[in-house]
Amino acid sequence: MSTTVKTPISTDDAAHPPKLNYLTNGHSLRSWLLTEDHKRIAILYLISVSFFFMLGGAFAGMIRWELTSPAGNFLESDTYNRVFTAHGAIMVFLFLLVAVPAVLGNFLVPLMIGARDLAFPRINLLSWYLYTAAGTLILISVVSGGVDAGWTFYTPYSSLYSNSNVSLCLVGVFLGGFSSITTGVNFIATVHRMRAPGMTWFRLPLFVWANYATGIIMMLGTPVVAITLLCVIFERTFQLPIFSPELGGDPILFQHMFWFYSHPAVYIMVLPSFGVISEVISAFSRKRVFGYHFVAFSSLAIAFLGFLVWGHHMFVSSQSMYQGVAFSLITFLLAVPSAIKIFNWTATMAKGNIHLNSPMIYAIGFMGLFLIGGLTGLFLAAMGLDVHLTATYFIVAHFHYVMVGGTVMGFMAGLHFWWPKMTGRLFNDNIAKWNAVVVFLGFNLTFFPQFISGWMGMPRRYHYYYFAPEYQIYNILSTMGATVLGVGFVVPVIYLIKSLFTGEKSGDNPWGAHGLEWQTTSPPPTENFYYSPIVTDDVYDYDPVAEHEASRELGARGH
Amino acid sequence: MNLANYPFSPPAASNFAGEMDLLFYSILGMSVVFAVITFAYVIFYAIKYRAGSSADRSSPVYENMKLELIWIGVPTVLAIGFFIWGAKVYADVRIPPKGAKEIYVVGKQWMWHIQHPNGVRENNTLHVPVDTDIKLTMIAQDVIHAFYIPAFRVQFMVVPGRYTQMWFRPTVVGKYHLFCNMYCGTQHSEMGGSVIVMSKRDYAEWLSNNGEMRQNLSPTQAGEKLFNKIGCGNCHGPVDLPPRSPSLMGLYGKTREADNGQRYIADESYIRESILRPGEKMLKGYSNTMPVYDKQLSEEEVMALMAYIKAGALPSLPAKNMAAGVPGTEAQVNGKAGLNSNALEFTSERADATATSRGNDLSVGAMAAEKGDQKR
Amino acid sequence: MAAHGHADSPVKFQYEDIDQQNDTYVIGMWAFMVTEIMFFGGLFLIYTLYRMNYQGDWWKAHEHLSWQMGGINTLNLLVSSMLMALAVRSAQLKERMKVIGLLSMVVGCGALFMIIKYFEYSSKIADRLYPGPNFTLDPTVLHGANLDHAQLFYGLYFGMTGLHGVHVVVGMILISMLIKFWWQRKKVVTEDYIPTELIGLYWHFVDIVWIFLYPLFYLMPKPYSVIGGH
Amino acid sequence: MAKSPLHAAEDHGHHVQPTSMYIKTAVILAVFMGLTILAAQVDFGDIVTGGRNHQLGYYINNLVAVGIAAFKAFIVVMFFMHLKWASSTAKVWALMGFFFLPVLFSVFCDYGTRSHEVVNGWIPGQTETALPRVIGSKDQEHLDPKFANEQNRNPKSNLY
Repeated sequence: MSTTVKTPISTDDAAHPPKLNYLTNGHSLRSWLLTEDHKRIAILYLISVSFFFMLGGAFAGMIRWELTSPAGNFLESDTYNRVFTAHGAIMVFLFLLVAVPAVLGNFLVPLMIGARDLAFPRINLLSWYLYTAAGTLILISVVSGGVDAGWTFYTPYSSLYSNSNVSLCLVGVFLGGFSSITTGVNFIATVHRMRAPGMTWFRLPLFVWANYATGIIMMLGTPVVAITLLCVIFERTFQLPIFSPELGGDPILFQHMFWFYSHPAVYIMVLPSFGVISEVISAFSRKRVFGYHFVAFSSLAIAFLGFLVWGHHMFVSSQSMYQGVAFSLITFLLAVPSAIKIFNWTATMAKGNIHLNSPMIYAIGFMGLFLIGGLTGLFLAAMGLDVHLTATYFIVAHFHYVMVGGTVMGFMAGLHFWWPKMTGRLFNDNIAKWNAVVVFLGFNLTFFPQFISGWMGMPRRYHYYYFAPEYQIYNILSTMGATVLGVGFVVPVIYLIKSLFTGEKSGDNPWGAHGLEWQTTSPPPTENFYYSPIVTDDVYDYDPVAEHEASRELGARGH
Repeated sequence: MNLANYPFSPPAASNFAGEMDLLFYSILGMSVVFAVITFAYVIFYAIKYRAGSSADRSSPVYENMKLELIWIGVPTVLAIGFFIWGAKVYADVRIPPKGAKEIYVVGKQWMWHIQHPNGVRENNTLHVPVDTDIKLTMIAQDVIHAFYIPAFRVQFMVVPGRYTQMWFRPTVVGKYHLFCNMYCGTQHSEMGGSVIVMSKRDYAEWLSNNGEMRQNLSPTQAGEKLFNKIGCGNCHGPVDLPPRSPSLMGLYGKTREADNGQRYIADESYIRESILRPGEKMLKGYSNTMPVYDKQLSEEEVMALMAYIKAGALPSLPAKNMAAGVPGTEAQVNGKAGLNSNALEFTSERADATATSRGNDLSVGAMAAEKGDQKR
Repeated sequence: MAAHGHADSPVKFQYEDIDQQNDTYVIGMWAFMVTEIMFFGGLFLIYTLYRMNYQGDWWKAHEHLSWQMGGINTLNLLVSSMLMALAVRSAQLKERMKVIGLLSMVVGCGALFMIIKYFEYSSKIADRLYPGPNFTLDPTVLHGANLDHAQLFYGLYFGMTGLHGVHVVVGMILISMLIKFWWQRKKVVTEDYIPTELIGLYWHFVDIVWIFLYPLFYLMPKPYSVIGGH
Repeated sequence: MAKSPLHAAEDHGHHVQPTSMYIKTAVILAVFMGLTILAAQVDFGDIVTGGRNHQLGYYINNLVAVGIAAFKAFIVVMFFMHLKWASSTAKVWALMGFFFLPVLFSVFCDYGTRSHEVVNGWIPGQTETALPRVIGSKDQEHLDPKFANEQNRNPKSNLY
């Protein structure tokens, strides 16, 4: 490796690096729950996030099962409404917003920039506790009667008409928002001031760029939705309709303020995934990311432009036509930075030395799904067409392609890529590869039919559709796909956990990847590095030609 | 297996269907081209440059400004093109033509009240004549709903507190789905029914044969009845009486100047606001003496009043309260609680009984069309 | 490298030196304050829209607020801000007793602010001006404002000043803890002025919010519909 | 260990400011507080438009009040909060909130233009049918015969 390292972190261990890594450094429950180590907090996040993903997935299963029959005879309407709200709220607020930044970002941002920890480790721990509190409150609200307002909590339904546990759930979302803010502040301060010597802005891995951009959105958007939801809690508690017309309030204002956050929130979910994909594609193609600067700046462009498009959720909500036009234009322009990323990733693969390991398969799957997700966004950005398609299953399919196809595939790719670094163990790559294919196919089977039923006008959040049986075939296909997808998400849990006990020791750099995080041991020590790294080489300094030659020589000698 | 049982697109039955479908399939075509080309490259590279293949890897490229500019430029141009196209379609959808036949819609949990110009009312079913511009003026009584007719490719939210509009021109006779497309509570899925497009002759017949309805007052008639009942005419006579009360005759469409200097055109929303909160946009030269009717009148009542004022506020019967120039000093509403007009029968038992009368009618839309084909 | 591994050193183990740490802390604090700006910004947005819509009624309703009391509080927070800035200055100079004295005066100002707020709130509550089903119907208290719009006004009044009040209380608790640390000669505060500065930044931010709240709630100009005498 | 190379070059300047600076700042703030109370008593409609346009005066009053508050906030940020002497990164982040708050307030592009949407009965291609509900802009006045009449009758009324 061309990166030179010097200056031992701890003089005692300079000659003999300590045997302890971050996992073995303390075994008590206390050492985990009160840890300030970003890596341990990432593991805490991983466990809680996986739990909520499984829970949200179970609710999704209930929805899919219910919709196989047009008559809706499995659940009551009230129950169904609570189920889809629980699915949406848990998946959005407790999984998607948190998964990649808080698990992979927490673990990797300090490692990648050569820091010993995040800037504010205690605040990092606080953010996990806030998240746990948020999760607990949302869970209590779901268990003790449920919430039926939909995850968007549109007023006046959520404020004056719903008699479910909306307030409790909103307090949960509010706390989750603060968890998000603290993570964002931490990332920003860390990236600004904690970089190792020589780690200039343009030597930052793209994953760090993506998390930096995400931090900006978290900090600027989240407080707005926090105050909005606080107002809804206020409305419910004091019977003071701020967003309801009873006293002259404006229900559309709630939508404005909600989407001011919730649209950029989509980029909180998907930008870190973009970062993961940049890393994975570069590492497994053994080639520097094509157009590094364009990919880096497209992240920032997405973060900033993302704040100017929220009104495209409201084309038919009676907002002003003129503002709608502006939002539509910026939305179309926002498609460009995403396109830049896709094209650059594709070009990265050209003339690489591509290893088709499981993270790469997930990354290729990501590209396929995100292409569809992004391109169907154009249908919805075209204002005229949005009039027909909005709030139908077309929307449902579109955002699942972006959220599941984008975020979850990115998360899976990242988790598989850095699993050896996190645990020091190798999982069964063959099973993982086939599982990635299964997830890709199952996903398409689940959500592609929803595009068709949405184009045919099936409204979202419908409990039954006996009056429109022509939608049934697509719902049945979708449910079949969901079953496959469910299997595809259970299998990794099994082989990843199995790898913890029976997996081969991975060594420091099992994938042959470049980057500071691969230069320390697997798992890394609590201080991340035995030596303070000084970066002297460029990011993604791969050489596909040399590697290819080397492997050919190796092959030739073997014969 | 008959493929017609598994349609891929909704029936196209309005003036918007053509342009929207064209836009849809154009974007679809472009998307397919982009997706296929890009993903084909991904797969192609993944195979060609897989580790161990003997492909030529010499002189790899890491940055190429020209290439970057091309794939920034081409999507940008395409995006702006589709933006303009989409915005044009949107403008068509949002701006109703002059002379459209106006139908009033009130959404409430969980049913649609629909009132035709001549007073025929229906719940959860909308009868419209073919090849006629129809404008819906909509308002919600409780939460936000959305009025959605997939076959017409139109949808708009129905918001409490303000009127929203939607228009379309049905082009094909038939029966189509009507949905509420904004989640509105427990029975959200139930809130809908069908839109029945009839030939003009059938529609006229349907309107006149509607014997089922007791005392079908048109909104204008109901509005007049209410107008007299709550004593609007005590103040608002045929002539302006500043500073107390302007005449409402022929008010609709006029430009009104408020006392803060703003000018408004007296449209539906202006009239509604002036009934509910008269002090908000005080007419220049008048003082705020009118009682506030916010929460005193239901949306149906306000809509009836609005329709009456819109129709010119001309008395059709010799009304005892219309003594011009005799301003009632106490234009008070005595029967606030007992306010009742025929327009109110929306909320009577009979109307509510039909709330869940969506009916187990499978013969809607494409399925119906398909069945019809088989019969023939 | 002596900094690492010493529990009582003000430099945390993840930082190279005190400069890097201080710089990071200041950036982190400003970033946090940006979130606070957006947090209050949402409320200001709601306020602006409804104020635009209901100018006359809000003006009438606002007449029941005492601009004198609000003014005293503005001055009070201004003085406390100055004291806080001076306390930070003393912390830079490591003048321990001065810091403790100035910070105590800041807490005193905060307490005075809350006492004045208490009197303001209790008089409003006595007039049943708290939003909800029990909202007053008395036109003299409302100064002739529309009941609904006055209720919106008071809802936002209590909401925004209340949220500000919560921030004041949190600030007082933080400053009290800071005083305690100084009193105990904790190295984290005595060796370096940045912790004092950070809490100072927070306190100044609370002041800034009040700088906007005061004219918006207590000093509304008369809209024309009211001047016109309707 | 020496300062890391990244940070060595920057001078953060922990200059201790003189007490007088803080007191001066506080005095300026107090003066502007007095100004904002005074400004609220003045009707700018009388001053600026000679009493002809009170709605405009009302807006000016509000602008003055918010402007003074913004200036006070600026003073506090610069001197009490030491932003004047802070690193450029801190400056950028301090500005970020003030940059994005207007983005949030662009919601008013919606509320401001809603009343300008074309009225019912607009016939595509015939601009004169596309009158906004609130008549404000000059270029559309000549299109509305009703408005033209009123303007003749009441020439002073279109100040706003």
